[in-house]
Amino acid sequence: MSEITLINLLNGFCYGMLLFIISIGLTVIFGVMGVLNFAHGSFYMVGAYLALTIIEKTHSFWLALVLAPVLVGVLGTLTEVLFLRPLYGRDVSFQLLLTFGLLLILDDGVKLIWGAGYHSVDAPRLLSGTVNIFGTSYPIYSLFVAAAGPVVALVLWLFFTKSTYGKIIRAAAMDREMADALGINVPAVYTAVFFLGSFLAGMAGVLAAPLRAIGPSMGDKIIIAAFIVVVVGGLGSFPGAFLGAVILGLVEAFGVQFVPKIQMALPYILLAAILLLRPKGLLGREG
Amino acid sequence: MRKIIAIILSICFLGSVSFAKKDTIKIGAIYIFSGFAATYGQFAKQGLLLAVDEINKSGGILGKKLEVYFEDSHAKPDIALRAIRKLVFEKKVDFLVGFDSSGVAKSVVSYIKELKIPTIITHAATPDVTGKQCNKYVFRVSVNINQNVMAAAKIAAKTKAVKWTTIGPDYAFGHQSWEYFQKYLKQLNPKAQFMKTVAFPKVGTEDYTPYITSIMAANPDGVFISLWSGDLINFVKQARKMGFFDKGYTILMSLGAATEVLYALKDQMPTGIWVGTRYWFLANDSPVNRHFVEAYKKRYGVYPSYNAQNAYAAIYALKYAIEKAKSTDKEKVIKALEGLTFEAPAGKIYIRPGDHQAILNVTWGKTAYDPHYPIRILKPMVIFKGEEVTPPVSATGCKME
Amino acid sequence: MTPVLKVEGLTKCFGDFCAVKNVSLEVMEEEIVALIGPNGAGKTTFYNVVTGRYKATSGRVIFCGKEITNLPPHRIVKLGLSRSFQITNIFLENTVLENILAPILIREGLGLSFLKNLHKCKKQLEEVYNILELIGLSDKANVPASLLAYGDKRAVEIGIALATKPKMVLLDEPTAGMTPVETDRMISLIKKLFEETKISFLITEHDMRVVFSIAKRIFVLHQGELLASGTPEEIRANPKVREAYLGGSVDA
Amino acid sequence: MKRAFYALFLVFLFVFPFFSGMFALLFATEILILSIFALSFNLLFGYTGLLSFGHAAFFGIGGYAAALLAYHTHMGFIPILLLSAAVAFFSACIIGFFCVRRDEIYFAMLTLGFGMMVFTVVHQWRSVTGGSDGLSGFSLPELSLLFTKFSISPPKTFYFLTLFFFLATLLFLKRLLDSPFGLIIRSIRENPERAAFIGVNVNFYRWVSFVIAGTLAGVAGVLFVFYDRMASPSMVHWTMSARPVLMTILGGARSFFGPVLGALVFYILEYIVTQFTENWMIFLGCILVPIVIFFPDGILGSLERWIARRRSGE
Repeated sequence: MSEITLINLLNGFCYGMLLFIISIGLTVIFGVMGVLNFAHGSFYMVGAYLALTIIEKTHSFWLALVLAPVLVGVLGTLTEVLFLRPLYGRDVSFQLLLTFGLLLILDDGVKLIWGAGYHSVDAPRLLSGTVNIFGTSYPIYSLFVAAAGPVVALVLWLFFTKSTYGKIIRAAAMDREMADALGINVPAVYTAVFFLGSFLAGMAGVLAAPLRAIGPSMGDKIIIAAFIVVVVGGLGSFPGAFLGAVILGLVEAFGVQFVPKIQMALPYILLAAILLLRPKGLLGREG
Repeated sequence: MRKIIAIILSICFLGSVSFAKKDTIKIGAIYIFSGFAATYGQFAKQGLLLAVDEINKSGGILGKKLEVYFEDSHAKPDIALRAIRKLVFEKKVDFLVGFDSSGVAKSVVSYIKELKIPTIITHAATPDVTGKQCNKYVFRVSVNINQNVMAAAKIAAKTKAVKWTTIGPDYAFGHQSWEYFQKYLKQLNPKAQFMKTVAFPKVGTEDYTPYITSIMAANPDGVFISLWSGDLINFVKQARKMGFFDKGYTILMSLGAATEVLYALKDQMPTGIWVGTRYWFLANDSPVNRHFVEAYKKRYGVYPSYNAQNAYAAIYALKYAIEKAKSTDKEKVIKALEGLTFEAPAGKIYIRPGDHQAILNVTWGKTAYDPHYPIRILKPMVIFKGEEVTPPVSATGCKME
Repeated sequence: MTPVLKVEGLTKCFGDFCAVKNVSLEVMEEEIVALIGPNGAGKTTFYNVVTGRYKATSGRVIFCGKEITNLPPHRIVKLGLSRSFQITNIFLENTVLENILAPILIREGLGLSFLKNLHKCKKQLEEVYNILELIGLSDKANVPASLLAYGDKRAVEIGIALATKPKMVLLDEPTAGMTPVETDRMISLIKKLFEETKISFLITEHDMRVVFSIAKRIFVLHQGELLASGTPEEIRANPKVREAYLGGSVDA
Repeated sequence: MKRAFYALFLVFLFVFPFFSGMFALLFATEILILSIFALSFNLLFGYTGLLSFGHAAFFGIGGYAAALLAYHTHMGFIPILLLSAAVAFFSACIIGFFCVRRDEIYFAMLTLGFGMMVFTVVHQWRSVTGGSDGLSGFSLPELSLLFTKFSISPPKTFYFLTLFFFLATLLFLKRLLDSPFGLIIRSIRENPERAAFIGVNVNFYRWVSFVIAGTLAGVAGVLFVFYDRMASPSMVHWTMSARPVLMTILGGARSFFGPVLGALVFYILEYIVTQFTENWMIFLGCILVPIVIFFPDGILGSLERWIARRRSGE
């Protein structure tokens, strides 16, 4: 393998892991509640903006990494309680449209608060600088993001398989009526799940902040990518989100190397191909 | 209900009643005020308002006050067109200024001709609007791609770099910049080579790492970069992390010396790379420039960007032309603008009658740290005379009617 | 008499679980037959496979001498095999008339008449009114189906099935959730339909009273397998059936 | 009452250009074009029950076809319109063939995917489509009618041309929805599964509906390109696909005139709001959210319901 291929592999994986953390939140919400949240990318953006403010005020990236996702999670919780609750049981189009309305509000809202311009934050000192990999210097921070993906995956896996709360959520996801009958407070579970999903989006936002320019349209771009990830992996499937994210990351990275002309179309071709050939996604449940 | 009817009726009659007061000159300004390049609009608006307030305070033009209406183009041609219609038909403006994106400028010039409204382009750099698409109503007071890139090629020719590649936005501007760069550099340095591996990421790309990787893997001597605004900021941040600037490449950023970029990046902007601009606030020690920079810094707290200067200069160009024509009559103002020479902060600007393109000095320089400034400045600075870097009218493809 | 519906060794599995195992049965022309069994015996799955909603894992379905295994539902309906659903499954926002009219238009191949007004479909509308009279809903033709009482909705369900002009109808628990009065109405409706149209019926039913008052022959399904078949008397006397019902889940 | 209102509205549409200002005339033209686009979308969404997030693909395909024909040939308006509509028709045939196989969210995603594929083609194929700059600088085709040639460039002419297509679309859709086909697609919207069990080939009818909607969107695209004198990639972007969605929800998906009212309200709101603030999207979002929660039938649907309730109450 040539050096560039290896570096692209790394790039793809790093981007994939960022996508994974965003998509896993999206897919948790969909898996449990059946809601496809259009505003998920905007939550990610809000996470990045909050990180910007927290870092400017306290100069601590690590504080931002803890605080911002919680704030975004609270925002998600409010969204669920105030807006989504009245819509359960109605056509899914309405949920899609409601969250689309939220996207509009949040995208313009950050402009009102933080202005229309671009902002940037530095990587924390501990993670700035580069290391030598395959004869190329590679930023440590990117490796950090690449490592964060598997860690998040592991924590979530433990949560959902080992903890009582995780099991309750899974029960609610399987069969709402059954969960009701078992005395599980399903509305509370939904709220908790929305908190978790938004928390993850916010966390991805913080992680992305030192990598990208922070601007009002960053959410729109990522939401489409996240949609593609969850559809490719299988809506509601955790391992699917991981696989989908890695695939999309690699497609983006290698697309530039091998087919720069149609690189932009590749994610959509991937999306359409999967929907047609395996509509439930690569690792989606049959049903 | 009555209110709704009133609103509907008032919309029906929009523009049907002429509010034109005889004692004002109305100017419509179209810039990007939202999205990835919103800072451009912000700077332009600031520069423009500075000029307008100065002129109005000193009694206006021919005793008439200036009135400005701003519209957001969103960097999209169709929205810009709507803005033009709104300004011309509803606000009844006399002149238009603006346009950041080349794509926007190219798409609207023929409609401007149809509307017969004198327009001064202050930013968009595509050679076409003063080239093969030129027309009587369209002027430009700012540096175009030809001028900027010709200067870049002159710098490139003096470096040791032989193998060149590019990273630019994936639309006409990026592709044309690279095309001209190759053409001019080849003329100056026949030994120059242009690589097959080039990168044209889409405007508004988030993740530049794959592009940076592929350029670094190709191992060039020199990299010509025509990214701008948010894209350039994004690129520099990611490239810096990947050690792109430590490889010893000769790097030319054709729009790297835009102050909005420098402000956003501050000390993340590497030093010692060549950056170009369409105006640099330290390039010219004339009284006009000193006054402009001081007034601007005082009013807005930052140093003016090229877009601020260009908008400022456009308003003064209109002032001088109207005074020269002694009338606000559109045809007379056009006559006066053709061949106008005036002193702008950027220096002496001459508007060539043959294609309506401004001839002015072009500044390039190397980024450097200076404790007196919060941003990178240019040191050393290289200034090219307008005539040196502007192709003759015959080479532009312009056929003015 | 020739069989209308012939099912041979039909099996449907979901992963490891087989809801229908190797079921074979025949329904003759002009015959009402019942398919009974405890909850979860696989009755609805059996219907779903026969009518093309699910793909069969193995086995064959032959209708009027034609193999229809795994054909899409709309093709099967066109061949003359129609069905009703256990859970009311009608076009709620459409009027009762429209509910019945749609299958008629489709049957007559008028689905792609883009510019013909519905009111001009005189012949088809006449047929709709005939069916409405049959199911006793003539006075509710222009009422949106969502506003109907439960029993009337079930009647529309049957009306829709009839409108496809079937040779045979599969009724999936036509009296599920009904009051005794409504149930009696439904039974007499089915009897009336059978007498007037001579369509073959296959009925799944919980209510044994209904089954024994309608069906001439009965099939018993248990844990996906065909346990017994015969006349009502034979079934009543069959010890295996008794065991299945008493040993399995208790039915109403 | 209702009839009188429509008649009044029709008269208004005809006399409007004779007293309106230039800007209002252009404004109205754009609203009419977008109304056609929204109406075509609602055939899918409101009447067939398919939420498409890629409808702009056909708006753009029709538009680009027209722009290319105007750019490279000297054809008249009518041949260009017919050819462009045909291009939109065939693209809708192909894309629809794949999309209608999926339901609900999957359909929305699939249309979004295909829509963005068309966008990337338009955006990347610079030599033909002009890339992100779009296609402009073509001269407007002439309209040959009754052996006379008209220029469509005067705004008044173009307004009446658009009005003609707008009314034709209304009439066509009205007849379509009152036809057997209309009943079948409404039945599919209500209950796709049941529809299959009355003998409806659901995918086929969805496909036909998709193709009709796509072709109409293509016609709207042609008008838009000549109105704007350019074809730009934003015509094909998913944000353009979101427009008819918003308009329809605003006006009411279950009401025949819902999309038209939605387009009108959308534009007027946008116009009013942008007078005061650049942040018009936040405003739109703040309207959309309560509408989705409290008035799922949109303005017109809720109004009709309210009137019906009052009448039955009295």
